[in-house]
Amino acid sequence: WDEPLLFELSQPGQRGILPPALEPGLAADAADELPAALRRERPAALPELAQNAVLRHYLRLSQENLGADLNIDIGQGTCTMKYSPKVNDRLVAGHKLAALHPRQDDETAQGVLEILWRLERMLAEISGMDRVSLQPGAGSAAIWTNVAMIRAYHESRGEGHRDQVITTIFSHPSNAACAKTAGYEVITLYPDADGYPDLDALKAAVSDRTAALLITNPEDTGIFNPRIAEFVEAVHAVGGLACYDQANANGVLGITRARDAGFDLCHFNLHKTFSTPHACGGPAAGACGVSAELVPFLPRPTVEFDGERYFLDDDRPESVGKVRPFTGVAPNLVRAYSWIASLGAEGLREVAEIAVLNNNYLMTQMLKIRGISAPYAKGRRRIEQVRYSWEELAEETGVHSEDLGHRAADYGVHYWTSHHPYVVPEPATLEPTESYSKRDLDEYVAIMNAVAEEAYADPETVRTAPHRSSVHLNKEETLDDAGAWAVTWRAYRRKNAER
Amino acid sequence: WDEPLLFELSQPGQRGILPPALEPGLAADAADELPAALRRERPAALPELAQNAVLRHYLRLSQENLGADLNIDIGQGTCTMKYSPKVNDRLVAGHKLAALHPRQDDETAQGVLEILWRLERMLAEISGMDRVSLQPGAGSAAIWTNVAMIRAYHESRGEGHRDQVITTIFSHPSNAACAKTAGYEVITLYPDADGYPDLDALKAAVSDRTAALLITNPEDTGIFNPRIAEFVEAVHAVGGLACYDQANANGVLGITRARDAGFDLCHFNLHKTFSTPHACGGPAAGACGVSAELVPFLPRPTVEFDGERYFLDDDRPESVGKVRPFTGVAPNLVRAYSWIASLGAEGLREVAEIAVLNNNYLMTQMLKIRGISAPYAKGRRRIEQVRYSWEELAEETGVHSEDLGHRAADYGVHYWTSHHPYVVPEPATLEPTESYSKRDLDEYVAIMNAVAEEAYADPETVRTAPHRSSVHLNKEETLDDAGAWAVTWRAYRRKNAER
Amino acid sequence: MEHPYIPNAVPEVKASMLAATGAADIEEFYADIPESLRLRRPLDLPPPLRGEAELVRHVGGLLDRNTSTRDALSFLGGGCYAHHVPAVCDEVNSRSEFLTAYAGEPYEDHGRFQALWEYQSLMGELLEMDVVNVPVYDGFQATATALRMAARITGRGRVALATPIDPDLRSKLDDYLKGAVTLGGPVDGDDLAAVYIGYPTFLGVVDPRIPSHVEAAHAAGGLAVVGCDPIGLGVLAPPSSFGADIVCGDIQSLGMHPQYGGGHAGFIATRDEERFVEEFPSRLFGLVPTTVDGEYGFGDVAYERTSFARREQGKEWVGTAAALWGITAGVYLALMGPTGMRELGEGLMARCRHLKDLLAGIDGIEIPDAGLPHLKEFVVTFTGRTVAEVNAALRERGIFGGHDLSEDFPHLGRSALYCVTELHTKADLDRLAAELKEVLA
Amino acid sequence: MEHPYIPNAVPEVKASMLAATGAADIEEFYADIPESLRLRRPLDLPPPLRGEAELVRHVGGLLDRNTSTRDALSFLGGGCYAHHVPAVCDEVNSRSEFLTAYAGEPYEDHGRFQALWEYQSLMGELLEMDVVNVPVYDGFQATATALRMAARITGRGRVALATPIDPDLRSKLDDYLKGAVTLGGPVDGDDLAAVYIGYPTFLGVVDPRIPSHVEAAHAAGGLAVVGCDPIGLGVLAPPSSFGADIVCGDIQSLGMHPQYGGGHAGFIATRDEERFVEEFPSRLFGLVPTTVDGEYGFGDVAYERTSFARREQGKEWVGTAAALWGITAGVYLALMGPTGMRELGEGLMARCRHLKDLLAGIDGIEIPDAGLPHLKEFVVTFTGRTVAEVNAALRERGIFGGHDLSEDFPHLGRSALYCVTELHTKADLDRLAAELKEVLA
Repeated sequence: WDEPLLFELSQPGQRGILPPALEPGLAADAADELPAALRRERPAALPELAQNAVLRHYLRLSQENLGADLNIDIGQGTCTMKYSPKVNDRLVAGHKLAALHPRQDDETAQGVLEILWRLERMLAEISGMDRVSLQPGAGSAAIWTNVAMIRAYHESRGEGHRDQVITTIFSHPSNAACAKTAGYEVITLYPDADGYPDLDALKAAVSDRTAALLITNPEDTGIFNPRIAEFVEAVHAVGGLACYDQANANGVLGITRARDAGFDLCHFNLHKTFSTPHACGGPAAGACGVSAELVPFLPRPTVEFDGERYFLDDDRPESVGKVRPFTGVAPNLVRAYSWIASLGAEGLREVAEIAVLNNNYLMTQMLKIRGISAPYAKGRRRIEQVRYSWEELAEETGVHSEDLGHRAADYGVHYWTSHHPYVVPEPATLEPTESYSKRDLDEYVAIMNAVAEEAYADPETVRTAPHRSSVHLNKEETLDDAGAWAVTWRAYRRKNAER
Repeated sequence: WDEPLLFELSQPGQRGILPPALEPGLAADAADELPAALRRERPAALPELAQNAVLRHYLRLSQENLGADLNIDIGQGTCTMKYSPKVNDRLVAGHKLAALHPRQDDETAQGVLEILWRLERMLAEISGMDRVSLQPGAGSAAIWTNVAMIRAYHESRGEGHRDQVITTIFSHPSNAACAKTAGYEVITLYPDADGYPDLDALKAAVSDRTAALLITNPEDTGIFNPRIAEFVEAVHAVGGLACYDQANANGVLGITRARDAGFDLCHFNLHKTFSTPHACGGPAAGACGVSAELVPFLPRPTVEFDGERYFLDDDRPESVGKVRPFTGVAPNLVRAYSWIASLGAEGLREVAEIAVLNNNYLMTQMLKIRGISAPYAKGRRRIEQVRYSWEELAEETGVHSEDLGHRAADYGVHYWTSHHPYVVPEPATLEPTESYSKRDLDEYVAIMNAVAEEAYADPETVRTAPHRSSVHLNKEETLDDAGAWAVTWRAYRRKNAER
Repeated sequence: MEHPYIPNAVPEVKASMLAATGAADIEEFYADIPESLRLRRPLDLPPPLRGEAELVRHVGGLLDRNTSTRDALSFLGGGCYAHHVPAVCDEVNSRSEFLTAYAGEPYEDHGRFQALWEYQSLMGELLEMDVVNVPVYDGFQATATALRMAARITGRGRVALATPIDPDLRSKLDDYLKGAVTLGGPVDGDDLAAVYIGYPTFLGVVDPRIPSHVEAAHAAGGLAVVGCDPIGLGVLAPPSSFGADIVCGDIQSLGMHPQYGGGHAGFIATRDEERFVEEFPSRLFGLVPTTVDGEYGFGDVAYERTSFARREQGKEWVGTAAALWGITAGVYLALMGPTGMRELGEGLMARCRHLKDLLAGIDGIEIPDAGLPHLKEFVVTFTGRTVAEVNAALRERGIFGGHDLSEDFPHLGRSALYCVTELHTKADLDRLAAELKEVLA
Repeated sequence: MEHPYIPNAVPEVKASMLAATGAADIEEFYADIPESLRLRRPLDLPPPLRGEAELVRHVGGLLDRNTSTRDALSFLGGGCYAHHVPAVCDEVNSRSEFLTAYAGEPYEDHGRFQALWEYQSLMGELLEMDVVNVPVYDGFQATATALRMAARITGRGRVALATPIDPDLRSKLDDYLKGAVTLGGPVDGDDLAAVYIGYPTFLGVVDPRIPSHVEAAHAAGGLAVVGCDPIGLGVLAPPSSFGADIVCGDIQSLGMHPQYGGGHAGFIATRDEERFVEEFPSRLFGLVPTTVDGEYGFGDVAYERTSFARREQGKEWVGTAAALWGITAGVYLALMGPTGMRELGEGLMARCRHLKDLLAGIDGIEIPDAGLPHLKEFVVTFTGRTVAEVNAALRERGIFGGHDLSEDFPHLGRSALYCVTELHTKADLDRLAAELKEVLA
């Protein structure tokens, strides 16, 4: 489709939906109560479209989109693009959850409360932690919540002077950014030659100013840090807390647990490991697990059970308070519960094992492609993902990793390079999860191989890709020019007119 | 997508869904009760696929399909491809209808029975008839039902000797075919010079052998036959019944009614005029309206109301009996009810008027295209559709109507030629309905114009179309060769192996 | 007020379009309709519910008055079944692209053709037959047409009924076959076009005598037409294995919700012989090569059979039927696979066995065919109270008892047809037994 | 048994893949995990419900224990609203392509970029502001960030609160702004970064003094940050019209079901000035030309602001938030159009007016701000019984009474926040009044 913008489709007078009519006895002019300054004068310049025109527009846009359901979606490494079971979507679509108001009396919400209560126990068992908050809206919000709890913990002990947080470069940028936002100085550890965060650097960095270590394991490279317990100990030794970013937990379910390595806090992304759909970038859901010492600081309310009924407990004086409205992204919490319930302990372990098998199989096949490598820990296995490098290919052909990804889009798949900075040069991060079959992985490798070969044979075609997508290469410079960028149609028209 | 066949995607051992486990206490070997001859020996050779693989396959197939929601679907004339409101789909998706069993006690189905009862009254008012059966599964089944009632009516009066049914060539083929299947000799009237069925021919054809006239108006040409009442009278005069095929009722809602022209029976396609989705060719729904004389012969059960409760009445001794299981395609009946309820009398009339406006506007624009014409009734208006002819274009370029339709598919729209025989040479039948905006119609005309111009400029490109579709031109001859046709994968493999 | 479903009702648009046509007003388009036929008053319909919210409240409110089989514990069957519907089935058949497509060509609707051809192929594997049609309306229509096909193929006019059939089906056959095929009589004679066999029968029995009926029909030069619910074919032998010539039935069990009877679609399957294929009235999609080597195309096999091609010269008639349910049944079979179908069949028989055993032990109940195998349905006879009484008492307890057979099968006495599905847990079955015990005490 | 969610669990496949990697078993892949960290027992979780039907029964059964706002007549609001959700909104956001996509490039996910940019643009028209972000988690997060932005833009550290705010929002702000922004104090002073104004306020009032607060903030060299529920902007003036510098809030009203609090997403809007734009932490999609003339592409505006680009050097932080609700709100605004939004606003105020009038006439009830305009919520004070008692009595009658304010706003006495939406019919409002009269009698 070459679908125009909604605004270009507008046809004055058309209606997409009609609000309920005003019945006799209701005052059609009630809005005239408003003071003149607060009364809208001219209608909003929204487009005017019949219902099927709106529908058609968005259906066409949907077809101009990939999605985990449509493609072999293993190219968004660190994102754990696993299958989100359709049955779980349908379970949450009915009015028994969709039309539930968060301020209802607990008596009228016993079903959803029981699910939240059970989900918390499941995640506590999976992480080894004592309690789990389901309130954060996604992974970064969970990191923020953990940082907030860390801050509250230290303050409660009169150690508010601790003003440094340590993280690693292969941990998600939100670890550094949330700590900074909370007022901490951020110390970032870089990998040693083996790709592990540098333990000596950590030991040099810790002090009585250390509030916490925020660390991922396996990191975005897929390499499990075998000395992780030593990292935790080093931080504990100076009175700091250890916080485990378990966004990448898919390879270790039932294999190893955050608490067992001594962590005080951890978080999961329920939209990653626990299968809730990624939704173009949310709504998602995050879960923060904490040890007993941190429990008083959990966001409020918590879900409690008195043996007969479930209820929300808002009376938590040491709590960091609310990190989002109400009790969390309930539909995703129900989905995550359903997913765990459908697999059980044995199933979760199989998820981890097959995710790891898929990843190592994929790595074996990918490394046969000309110009690619998997930096660090040569010859060692990876857990659930691998950060590859096209450095050799780039040097030999001038084609960059990003270009290869664009060209892959022409074949109906894609990949994501990596978070900045590109510590691994010309990166590409693949994470096959447990959801894709051997056949799928082989197809993906074949596409990557074809694209790489093309880079050697006909680099221009790759560099100027995509060619078969809905759209062609952006002229990126506009996006950083305040005089030209256009975040809305009204801004675009204004700037265009000014030209 | 270049999506393989399901069977080619099979990976032994994979499962798409698991049936509920057998609980302890249930006999896992109960099937061993079966006599050996009735016990399946080898499992069915169904493909084996994980759940997301099945989903992905069908999602991709769906994207290789158009649909009224996705394109300007005015090219399937006679089919009334109007917008099927999404809200109606959602109303029937809940368990309060979906999980309703048709053998439930009426007490537990009062809601749906009330809707069926109300819908019958609405359709009776729209047609002017006394009662309406909602049981037929679609339009052709409704035609069959009317023929069956005609047969029962004559037999009940001792006139079983009436063995002829008269229809017209521009009426749907099922009129002729159902009559034939019911044992009638079929007499087909052809159009006169103005495109109307020939009244003189009718007068010559009627006799005491005439059971009924089955006729459409407006016919597939979109031309309203102004002498329709005379047709009805001519049939009545010899003791025959007049039956109105109102599949094409979209242009006359609230304008003229079957009973007012003297018809004894009529039928509507609820998936056409009354907006239920076409569903790749059903499930649909048909409705048969009859005058008081025919009421005893309606299929059973009927829905009745005793002032307090709604109930199914199966005690109808003269009924033709069941034409399908239970009481009809309930979800579509609820959708049709909702659609009428959302429009009311004024809205239905506006539907008709705008459908007719759209059609005449479209005709004005289409006739500006080189090589096209609208045979019959030159200079006169049409009701809701037009059968066009590309005869001139075909003569001048050698490109046939079918080729043009294929080429239009490359532009994301399509059209349907016509039912056989092609009385109008090189036909194309367009019906814009009320659902498409002026902008949509203009876009469609522009595409048709482009394709026609291309036929003159580059006929080969048009003749070998489609070029941008999921698939290319079929080698049709295989489909009529019993040694080669392949209705199933197993037949295909066998015949391929035999070659 | 412009209605969201009628874009061009905007006055300015209307005016500009009218101008383009040269018409003064819309009445002009209706010039051919004589005044005597014109309705010069508004239709007498309820005031419109134009706002979507108002419509939802009205229609949703009416539907909420129903008690569904999810609200109650149901043992109803008899031709419509509340099997589990996988979420992926609903997902696929609610896709706009499938739900709102119709009769496009193989080129713009490649996906629809492929999905329906795959449905045919999956059913072919389940049935072990090479030809399966695009679905007709329902099992009734499929059966009626299968018997007419048998008559056309053999040139004979009588069909014997070897097993008890649904009285509603009988009603449909009486109407549809009138003048073409007579029903009844022995499985013998040179007028025998076919024997019709229910597998299982309407009363749920998997009758061990079925193969002998097939043999008898063949011996008389007739065909064997087997009606079956494909849900059982994971454990039941495919009818082709014991000689069935035509197999027909309803696919509602394969992924369609009951929908108060709205989930039906019919299949007809035969061997791949021209004399069979040429007698199908319905569409048969075929795999076909295209102008691109190795590409799969799809189209209509032997289209000239149909009334679309030849009006009354075609076989019976064909129209819009139930294609979407065919696509859905394909999704269902693809999800279930061979193992799923076997496990499902085993599970049905196990639950059926358990319930038979439980009920047989209750005073006031007899199971007439207890010794015969049943797939998922069986007859329960009450020696004391009427079925209507029992069902009313069960309804009070939130249970929908079995379908009352007392009127249609008077020789069975006060009997009801009980149906289990894989959705019944052991606790559900035990609950029914306990409640029945109380009701009958 | 192979799980449908884990295709490669098939033993043969597993073995062949292991062989390709050269590993003896899967344990080998875990070689880097020290034994001391290994969990050598199965997780202690409930037995799995592998069959989809069993899962549906279990989870569906739990959810059925809830009483929803469709089951009851609800007057709850206070930040989450049960407005009508058009079916097309649900249709679009349940499309697999949108529901399961994530963070693809503009090229393979052109549709997602366009849909979100169009959302930004539609909100821009409603707000009459040129910059709107891709949604953040919720209105709380949007407000917290808007205030931090105000502090960064002005280089000042205090935000005055001009109107009563949700105590839960206050809790979020206390945590999120700690150490960066202090809350409270007068709308004055050279430390004033901004004034925060609720429009309407948490207590439902459209406060006529709002423009004067804006003026006061500007006079002190601070910004005006207005929090608003966009649902009212068909009748309420856009905050930009009276000088708001930053507008923020939640879009849950625009097409999202309440979902027990799962339908939230936050917006932040500003003028198109670099000093504002550069302070957004969230993503801003922009329209951009491509290498093909006239083609619209989309990409990230000023990406270097974000923590994605620069980790702790970026503004605050950004991650997965609530994009799908942004797309949905876009669908909602596209369906409603200018006239729909106006009519909706008028309808809300009309219903609100009617209910205020009705309740004001009941003994035992006072409406403290009866004279001020309310959009859809207002405070009801009970002079006799407690809100808890009233609500319990209403619950018995199938009504969810207003949100209890007694604890959080003690100065209001025994008060509750009542909310109407366009879904309330006049009969619903009359019913509430009648029941309240009985309860309070």
